[in-house]
Amino acid sequence: MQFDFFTWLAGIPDWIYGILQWIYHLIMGIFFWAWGVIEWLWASVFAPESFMFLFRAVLFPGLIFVVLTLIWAVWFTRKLWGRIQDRRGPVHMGKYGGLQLFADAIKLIAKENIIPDNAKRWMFRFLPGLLLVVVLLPFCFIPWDFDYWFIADLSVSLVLVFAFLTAVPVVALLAGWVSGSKYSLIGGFRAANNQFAAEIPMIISSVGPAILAGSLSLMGIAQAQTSVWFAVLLPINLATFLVAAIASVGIFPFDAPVADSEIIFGWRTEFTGIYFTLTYFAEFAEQMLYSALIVALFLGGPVGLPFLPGAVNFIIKFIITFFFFVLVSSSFQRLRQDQIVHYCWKYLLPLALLNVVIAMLAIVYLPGIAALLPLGGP
Amino acid sequence: MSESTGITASTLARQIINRHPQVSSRPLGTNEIELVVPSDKIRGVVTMIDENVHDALPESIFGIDLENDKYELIYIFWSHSNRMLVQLRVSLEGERPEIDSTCDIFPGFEWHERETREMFGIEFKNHPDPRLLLLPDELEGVFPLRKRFQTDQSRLDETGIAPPKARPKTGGDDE
Amino acid sequence: MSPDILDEAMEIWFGPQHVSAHGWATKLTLVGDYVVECDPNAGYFHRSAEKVLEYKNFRQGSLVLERMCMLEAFLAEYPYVAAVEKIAELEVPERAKIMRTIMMEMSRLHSIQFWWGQFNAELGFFTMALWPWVDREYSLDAFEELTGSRHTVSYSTPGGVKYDFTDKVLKQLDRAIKRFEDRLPKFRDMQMGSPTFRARTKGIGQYTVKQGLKWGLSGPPIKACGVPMDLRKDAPDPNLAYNMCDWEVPITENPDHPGESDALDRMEQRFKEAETSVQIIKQLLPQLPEGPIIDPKARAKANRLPEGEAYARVEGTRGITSLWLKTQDKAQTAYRAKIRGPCIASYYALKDLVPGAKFADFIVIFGSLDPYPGWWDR
Amino acid sequence: MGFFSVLGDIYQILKHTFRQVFMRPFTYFFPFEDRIYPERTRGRHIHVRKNCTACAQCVRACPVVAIRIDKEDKMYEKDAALYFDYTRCIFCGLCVEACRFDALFHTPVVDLSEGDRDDLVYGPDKITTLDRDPLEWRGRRFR
Repeated sequence: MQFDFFTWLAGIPDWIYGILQWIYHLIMGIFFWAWGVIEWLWASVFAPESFMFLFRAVLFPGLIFVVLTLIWAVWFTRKLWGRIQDRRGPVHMGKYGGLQLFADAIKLIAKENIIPDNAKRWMFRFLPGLLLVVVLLPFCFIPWDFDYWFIADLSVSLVLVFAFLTAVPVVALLAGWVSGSKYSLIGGFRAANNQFAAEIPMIISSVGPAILAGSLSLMGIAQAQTSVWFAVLLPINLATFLVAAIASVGIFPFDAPVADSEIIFGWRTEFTGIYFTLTYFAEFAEQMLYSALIVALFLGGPVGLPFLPGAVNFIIKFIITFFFFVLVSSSFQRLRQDQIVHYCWKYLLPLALLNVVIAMLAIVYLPGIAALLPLGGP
Repeated sequence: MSESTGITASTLARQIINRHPQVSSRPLGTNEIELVVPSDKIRGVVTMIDENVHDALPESIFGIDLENDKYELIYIFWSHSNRMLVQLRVSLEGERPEIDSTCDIFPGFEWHERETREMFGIEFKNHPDPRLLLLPDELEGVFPLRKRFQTDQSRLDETGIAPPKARPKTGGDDE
Repeated sequence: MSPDILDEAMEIWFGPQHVSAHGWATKLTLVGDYVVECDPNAGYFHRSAEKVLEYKNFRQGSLVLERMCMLEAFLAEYPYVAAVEKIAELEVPERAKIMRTIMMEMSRLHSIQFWWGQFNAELGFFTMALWPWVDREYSLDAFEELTGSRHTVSYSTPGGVKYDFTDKVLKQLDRAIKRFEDRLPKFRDMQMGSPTFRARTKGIGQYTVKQGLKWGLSGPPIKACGVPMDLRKDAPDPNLAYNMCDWEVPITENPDHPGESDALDRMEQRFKEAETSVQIIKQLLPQLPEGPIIDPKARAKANRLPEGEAYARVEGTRGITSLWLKTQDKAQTAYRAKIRGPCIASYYALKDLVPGAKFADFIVIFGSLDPYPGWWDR
Repeated sequence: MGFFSVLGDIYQILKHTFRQVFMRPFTYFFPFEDRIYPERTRGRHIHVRKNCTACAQCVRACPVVAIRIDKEDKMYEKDAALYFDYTRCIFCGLCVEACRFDALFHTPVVDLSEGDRDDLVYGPDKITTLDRDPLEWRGRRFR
């Protein structure tokens, strides 16, 4: 075969054209694939059901709503503590100090983050965010309403919520450990101690509603209360759950983990700036979560005034429960950590069990009661 | 504290002087007495007070700088039930005078002795914890309450009036 | 304790930058949750008052004293004034005597109210911290109406007092006392009735009279053991009016251990002290005679003092407060002034009292003895 | 039984706190509301130069050397200029007590805050008058 220069020269445009075509098809392939993905996404997100699910998960009973409620809760707590203590609470930023938390948050976020030399840096940065996420996740199982305005309903959501909440003191203990400070370490162990004391009475208290409703789902428990609230049948359980919840969060009468006059700020001592903001929010989010759980487990969930939407009923009851949270948390001296265990195990646990037993006996021997429950009557 | 020994100041003084004849006494007021104690007898006298007065309250120990390396040490005891005040006065001499510590008899004196040591340079022998109490470490051995310790008087020049006449020596100003 | 235990010990500095350590620092050695060694450190608040007094003339001296403890300024400045009066042989008019006594008792009431709030803040109960502080404002208003200053009053002066009572002052005094008496039953419910308070303080920091006397304790900490040891009765000062009214030394008996006191007894004792103060003020107010408030020759006499030594004491809120004054002939300033604060004993007592207690109880023991750093650092 | 009496105590305490929620708060809205200070309030001084005799008794009485006198600076026949250093003043009232010519008084003005430390030394122009520049912050006027 002989090499013909001119033939070779005439073939170059074809060759270039081939390369261009190859590139063109490559790009178009990628483009149509991406277009297909976008079309699919578009179709699935803005299909009515899917879009409304996202709306619920992100906006109304979901993240944004919970964060707004969180901000409101911090303001409400501070204002109420102020009133109880003969003060005014926040007044300057916005009407009645309503914007105070934004001012605080901006100030804290703008502050320098100080990480101690002894701290494990990666964990120290990571844990406060993890804590807030762990505390915010269980909000997706709260039955804000029966038919539409809830995010998820799982057959074992009650168990799942407690599983998430058990992670909180673990994070606190880790945070105390990685801070590299003695006060933080003591505070972390005290947080674990608090959870150890409060977890069992709290779960036993929630066993009552679960048995009466015959369901482990929060939605199922709330739906079981359409005819009678469990607070009527299980009043002692309501009280024990409230006390155990306060102990578990670690606010005022049970605030040994963050006792400021003993161990400066417990496991939060070394956190500054945004890290402190996150842990501070997590504390209030946990209080809110327990208030919402109390409403769902004992106070009928969305059941209430018939002319109001279910979510509004839920929120009204939620506010009242939160008010009692604040009231109880500003009325007592701090207990020592061994006394917390002592009281939780010696008084709360037997009382919680007692009420479950009494409720069961009542169902068996008082004929009218079983008919009110989904267990079914004669 | 139901039992009452009912001891008066003069009785106590007589008992102490009987045991330690070097001690002399001087009345200060009603049921208040001052005992002038030689520095080697101080432990004996304080022990006697502890034994004879059941509710003796160790109020304070402090030094006085009498200048020219002379110091006085004053111990004050008070008894509530007898309404009796006993004041011991010990004269000491020397650049770094020494005296026996009494804080094993009355633990409340421990800090008073530490303070007197750092402020006047009076050594308390057998003191369990002779650290500085109030002063920072750089003032160890400076003895601020001695009269020869100079303080900064420069502010007085700012007043604009003629510099104040040199205060009497007794006023404590060594300028 | 064996050396093996101390190998596992953790040393913790409680202060000087701790939240509830304002001007003091204590080194604690912890084994587990128990304190095995306590080393109180003084000197963080040292203002060299005794040296300063050697440069101030006899009218300026009481200003230094009242700054030792601003909470009981009327009581704190009195020993200096009394010592100067003793050396200068000044006669105090009857009206001035009674006015001094009334204001000293008001000062005691105010100081107890402050301590009360502070102790509760240390126990993590901020509601009960701010309620007594509100009542304290009424006392402070009376002080301001009388002297023109809320804390550093500079009221007593050699030979009498500086400011006369006016109708407005009397009205403010009545208002403060009435406010205290109105709120007392409520406070008793909140304080002595509180189960958490009893749990935290019962049996904590217990000592006998003999131990307390050896440490040099006086005032409420020793009266709480059930012995009436009070300078107001035992060493009546001719320049004060305690013998003009009818009152009993308040004491508190521990029902389980006679002759001992714990933190609960000391709180009860402070209640009784405040009630006694109010009782004395109420008896003295109608007895107020007309007349001068200061010896007319006092100004000239207190200018230069003769040679002499004087020891003046007063029963302060926290115990025996005294001043030993030595002057030389025709001196304008003191030759030597020794301030004996009551709290030097109660702070020293921690050394023997705290070992064996739990770490969380350290602040309870400290708070119940009511030490004020100004008194031991001077 | 002890348990029930404890429950009663807890109920009492919760009742007291619950009532307090609906009471008027004790504090006031500070920079916009202020209480009336009594006549005797020992606030900043005012120097009446007309009555002053330059006797310097106030300077001698001052325990913290907060007053400086300048006898050259005369406005009337025998007065003198006073400089008050409010970084040092402890408001004890001894200078006012020492003045026998009604030339020095305390006033009920107690908010002396300044942005600069040097502004707290009140010279003869500031100490003889109560007028002062208004304090403005973020468009709001505080005095």
